[in-house]
Amino acid sequence: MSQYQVKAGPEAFLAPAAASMGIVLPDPGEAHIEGRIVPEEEAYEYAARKFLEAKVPTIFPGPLVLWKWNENAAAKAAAIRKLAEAIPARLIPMADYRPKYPKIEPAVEINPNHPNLTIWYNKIDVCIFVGVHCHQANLALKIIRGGTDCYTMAMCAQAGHEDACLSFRDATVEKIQKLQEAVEKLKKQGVKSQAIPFEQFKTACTGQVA
Amino acid sequence: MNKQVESPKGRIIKSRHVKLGTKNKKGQTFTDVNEMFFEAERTASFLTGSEVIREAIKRASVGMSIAYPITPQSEAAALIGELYAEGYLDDYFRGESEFAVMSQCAGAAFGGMRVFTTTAGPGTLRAMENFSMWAGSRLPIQVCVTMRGVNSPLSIQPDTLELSYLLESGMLLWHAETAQDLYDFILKGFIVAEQPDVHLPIAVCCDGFFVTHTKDTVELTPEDLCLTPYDPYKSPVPCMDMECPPIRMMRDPFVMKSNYISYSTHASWQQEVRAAIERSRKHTAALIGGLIDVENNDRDILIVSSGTAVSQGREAIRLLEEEGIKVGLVKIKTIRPFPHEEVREAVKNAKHIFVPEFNMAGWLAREIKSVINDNDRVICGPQVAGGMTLPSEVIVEEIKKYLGIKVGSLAGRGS
Amino acid sequence: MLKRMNIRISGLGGQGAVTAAHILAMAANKDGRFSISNPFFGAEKRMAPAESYVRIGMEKIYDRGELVYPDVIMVFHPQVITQQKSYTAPFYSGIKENGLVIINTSVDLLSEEDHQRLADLNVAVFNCDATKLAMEIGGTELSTNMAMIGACAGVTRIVTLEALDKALQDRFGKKYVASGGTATLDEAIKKKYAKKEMLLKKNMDTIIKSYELATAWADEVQPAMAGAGV
Amino acid sequence: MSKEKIQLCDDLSDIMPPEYQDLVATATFGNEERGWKDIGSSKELIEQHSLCAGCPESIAFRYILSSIPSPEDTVFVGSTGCTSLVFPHVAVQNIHSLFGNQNAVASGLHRALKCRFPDRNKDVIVLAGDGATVDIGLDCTMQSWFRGEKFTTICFDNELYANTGGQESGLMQKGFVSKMAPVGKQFDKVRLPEIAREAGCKYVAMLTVSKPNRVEKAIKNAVYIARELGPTYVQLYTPCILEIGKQSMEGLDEMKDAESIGGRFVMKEYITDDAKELLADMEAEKKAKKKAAKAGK
Repeated sequence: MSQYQVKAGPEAFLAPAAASMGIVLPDPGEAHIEGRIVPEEEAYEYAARKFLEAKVPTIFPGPLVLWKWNENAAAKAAAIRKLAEAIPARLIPMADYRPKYPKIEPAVEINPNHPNLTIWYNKIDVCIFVGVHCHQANLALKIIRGGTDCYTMAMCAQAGHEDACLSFRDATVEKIQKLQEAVEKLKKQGVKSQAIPFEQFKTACTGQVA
Repeated sequence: MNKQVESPKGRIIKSRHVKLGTKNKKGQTFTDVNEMFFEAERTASFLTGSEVIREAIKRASVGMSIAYPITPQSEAAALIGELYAEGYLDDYFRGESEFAVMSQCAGAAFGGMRVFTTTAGPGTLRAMENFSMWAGSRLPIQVCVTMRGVNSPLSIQPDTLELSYLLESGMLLWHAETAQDLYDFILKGFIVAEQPDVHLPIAVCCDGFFVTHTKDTVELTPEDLCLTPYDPYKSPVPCMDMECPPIRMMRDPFVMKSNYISYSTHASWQQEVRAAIERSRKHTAALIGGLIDVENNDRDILIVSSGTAVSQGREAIRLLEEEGIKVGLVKIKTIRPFPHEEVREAVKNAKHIFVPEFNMAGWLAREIKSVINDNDRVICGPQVAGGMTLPSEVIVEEIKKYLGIKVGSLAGRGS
Repeated sequence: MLKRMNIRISGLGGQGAVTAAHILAMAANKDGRFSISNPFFGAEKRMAPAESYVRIGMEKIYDRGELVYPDVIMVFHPQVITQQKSYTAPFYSGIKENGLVIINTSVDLLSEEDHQRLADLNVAVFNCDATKLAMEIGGTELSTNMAMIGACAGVTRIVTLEALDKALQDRFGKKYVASGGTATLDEAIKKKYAKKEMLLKKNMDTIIKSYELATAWADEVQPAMAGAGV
Repeated sequence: MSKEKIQLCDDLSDIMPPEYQDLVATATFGNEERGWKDIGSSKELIEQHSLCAGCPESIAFRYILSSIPSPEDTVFVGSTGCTSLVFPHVAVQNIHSLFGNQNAVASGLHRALKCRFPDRNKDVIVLAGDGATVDIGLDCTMQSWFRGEKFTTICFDNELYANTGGQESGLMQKGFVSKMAPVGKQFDKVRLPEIAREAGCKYVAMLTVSKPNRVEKAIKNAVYIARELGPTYVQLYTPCILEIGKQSMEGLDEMKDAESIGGRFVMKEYITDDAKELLADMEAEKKAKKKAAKAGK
């Protein structure tokens, strides 16, 4: 068995891919926490607790849930918004994957080519990726683990991400809702959000409006 | 660093494809790969390797295939053309060179189709730039490489040297021993290569002529069952059909400081391709029954090889057995990912490890040496090349010589 | 029978050496034995050396590729010997002890030295005028390979006539995938006969006649390979 | 993708970068009448590019992207070079792939899209420099024309290898002294438009990008003809001001000089008879539609 653990960084000048360190992705019904395969239920609670303990919990929605390219995407977007409100967590979009010219605005966006800039700028300590194409998510996750101390999670619609510290697989609207329920359950049990108070930014065609 | 992956259920994760159970335009039923390979009844047929490629593709729900003639793959490529004429493929044409063909395959895969092509020898080398591009672009194209000589002077004969050129291309590399392997590997190769967590090109390699032009018994799955079609929207990168986000998408841009991003993106990208190869272990082990096959590995002497050299090794083991010399066998099925742990474990008690190969580089012996301890146990050979056959008698001679047993000369061809 | 019989066929491009190997192997397969056949791997050329191999056995066969140590060698054309149009020289190199050589010829083509070497290995030589038989019965020299198949089967009994008949049906009766040169010859022989049934019958007749002549020869000479395939 | 599909999810649209909100609100997706005059509002274009200041390629990009008839159903295939620095900023999908294989990639791509979307016009457009089109990729370029592949090839002809630093290319004029042509180029500028015509292109145009209406017309012709009939080729002079020693402001003058009488880039156009017929039919249809619309009012 692999001794490697997928912990928050900063890990190395160039952190290894977790798969190359022997970490294997979960099967359906499972998730992984730091490389350890666990029943999905366990991961919901663990993720919820991580969010509530965080100072700057953040959700990074990707193109697959930002664009209304099918009805499922719209439903997922709605669930993500509710999850963000329940925690409460910041929403920072990963609108696309291009090398953006001349620079990104780290306060309001994240880019897979240098996701660390957004993590550093906002002092994000716990985040979750959702709706990002797997290849691009893995690039971002490795770079974040390499250079930041952010605890990364992934709500993946496919087979999951071993490069995240915690990953779900086969994500659906229901699974996003379940994570929200796990957060609410912990709150009911008296676990309080440690998030630093913040205002979710808002944008329009003309620029940032709030 | 790579752990040996075992699938707990001995099956690959069942397909959730919406088309399961429905029929295609040729009346074949889209079938989960587990059902196709572990439940459906098989029929024995006596076929050449080229015909086996056709039979596999007939059941593979391939969208497009692009062909270019080069011995010894021409027959297979032409037979796939016949399948197209019969309506099993959506498109098929002859490209102008292997470089172009592999680019055309890339285009079709960018466009969301399941793509299959074949090449060999110098064709593989001419196409080479594309293979790394396929891997970096995460295109799950399958190329069947019917290996032959690549070096000058020209040789069209079997030789496995070209596989060593593919080792670091980022593709999955499977090496078929027999026509049966070839059939199974082609069909199962699509399934593994297209897993969302893998999604890499795959080269299913076989030894040209030894497999392609030899008539052998092959157990085929039912003709009326076919694989579920490829779903481009499960891809880990956006399909280039302007039907999925993000709209502003370049596949695959320069990733370097001159366009304002860190080199670490490029490094991570390369890591990700290698990681995807690693992820294929789980699916591969479930589908092809482990990355290696092992017979009697408790013996002092082992033959460890891949492809036709395994077959020759099996015959040699029989001949040696008649003389009371007991030899075990390890057959390596996947070259990428390389079964590090499996090989290390399988040979841990061996005193002598013989690696017969059909090439002068001895690349397989080198791979094996790099993963086991006490690697002076490895005897690189016997090696032949350029189309020479590797008679089992020659492997026997090598082993006996090494054991200090007197052998008659096999040189001069017995005359 | 022998656990394994390895047959090497040396001929010239266009004589059907590859087809003969396929038919023998297919017939063995139909007899319920294990078999593998393959051609030698050269660029196709009419009248250039062409070689093919058949391996037939009682257990699964892994060995493939060029056959270096055969039990039986068939020479389809005198030029294999006289012009050294063979991949291995002399043409009988590698023959195993107690082996068999079948040569398509009406006259003795071997030198004193050849005879001596083969005799030392107890290898029998059967001169079979296959082309003549093919002309007489099949009506075309394209059936030479059939006569050679018959000769091999007649001496060794490695395959039955029934199985050969079935293999012929498979090869010429159905759609068959042949590579360039072979496909062209297939067309030529099909044109030769008005009907497919005729083609099948004439070829089978050639095999049978040759089989009978070979059996008679074997009974008389009693080579080590006689009936070895039973 | 239909214009309806290019929408943001309601629940997350208020956090999207402004350029995307702008894109969805004001882009000219789905408007077949779009043209160079929409440059101000058609947000599917670049908002910022990463070419040299004043580079005529950036002008060419703007004209082309505003002229393609259905950007929502178009995929570009590029090649290595300066153009691939622009493509990440374009709201139309595009593929980089290798250097010189662009027409081969496009062959596979447009066939795949034809198979997957048989009832839709999915336009594939190749856009590459002269090195990629004429030198390293000439085989792929011409073979796609021989095969009659139905897509448009656009060549940005700057008469040298700009991205690698100004080396001799096949489209460079004879005698020009450059890197790798230390005593001047020894052979004539390759006559690719004529070759294209002979190789089976249904429509060929060669021009500069000094006049937007001309570029628009050529691009539209090329795309429409490629959809219906076969390969089309447009060669645009986009001088590399850096490598020919011009200032940022001098690109336009350079192009105007080149297209004046006796210049290398006097506009050329070849149209096959069936393509002419197609264009005439389309024109007639358009007129009839306008008339009907007027009558309807």
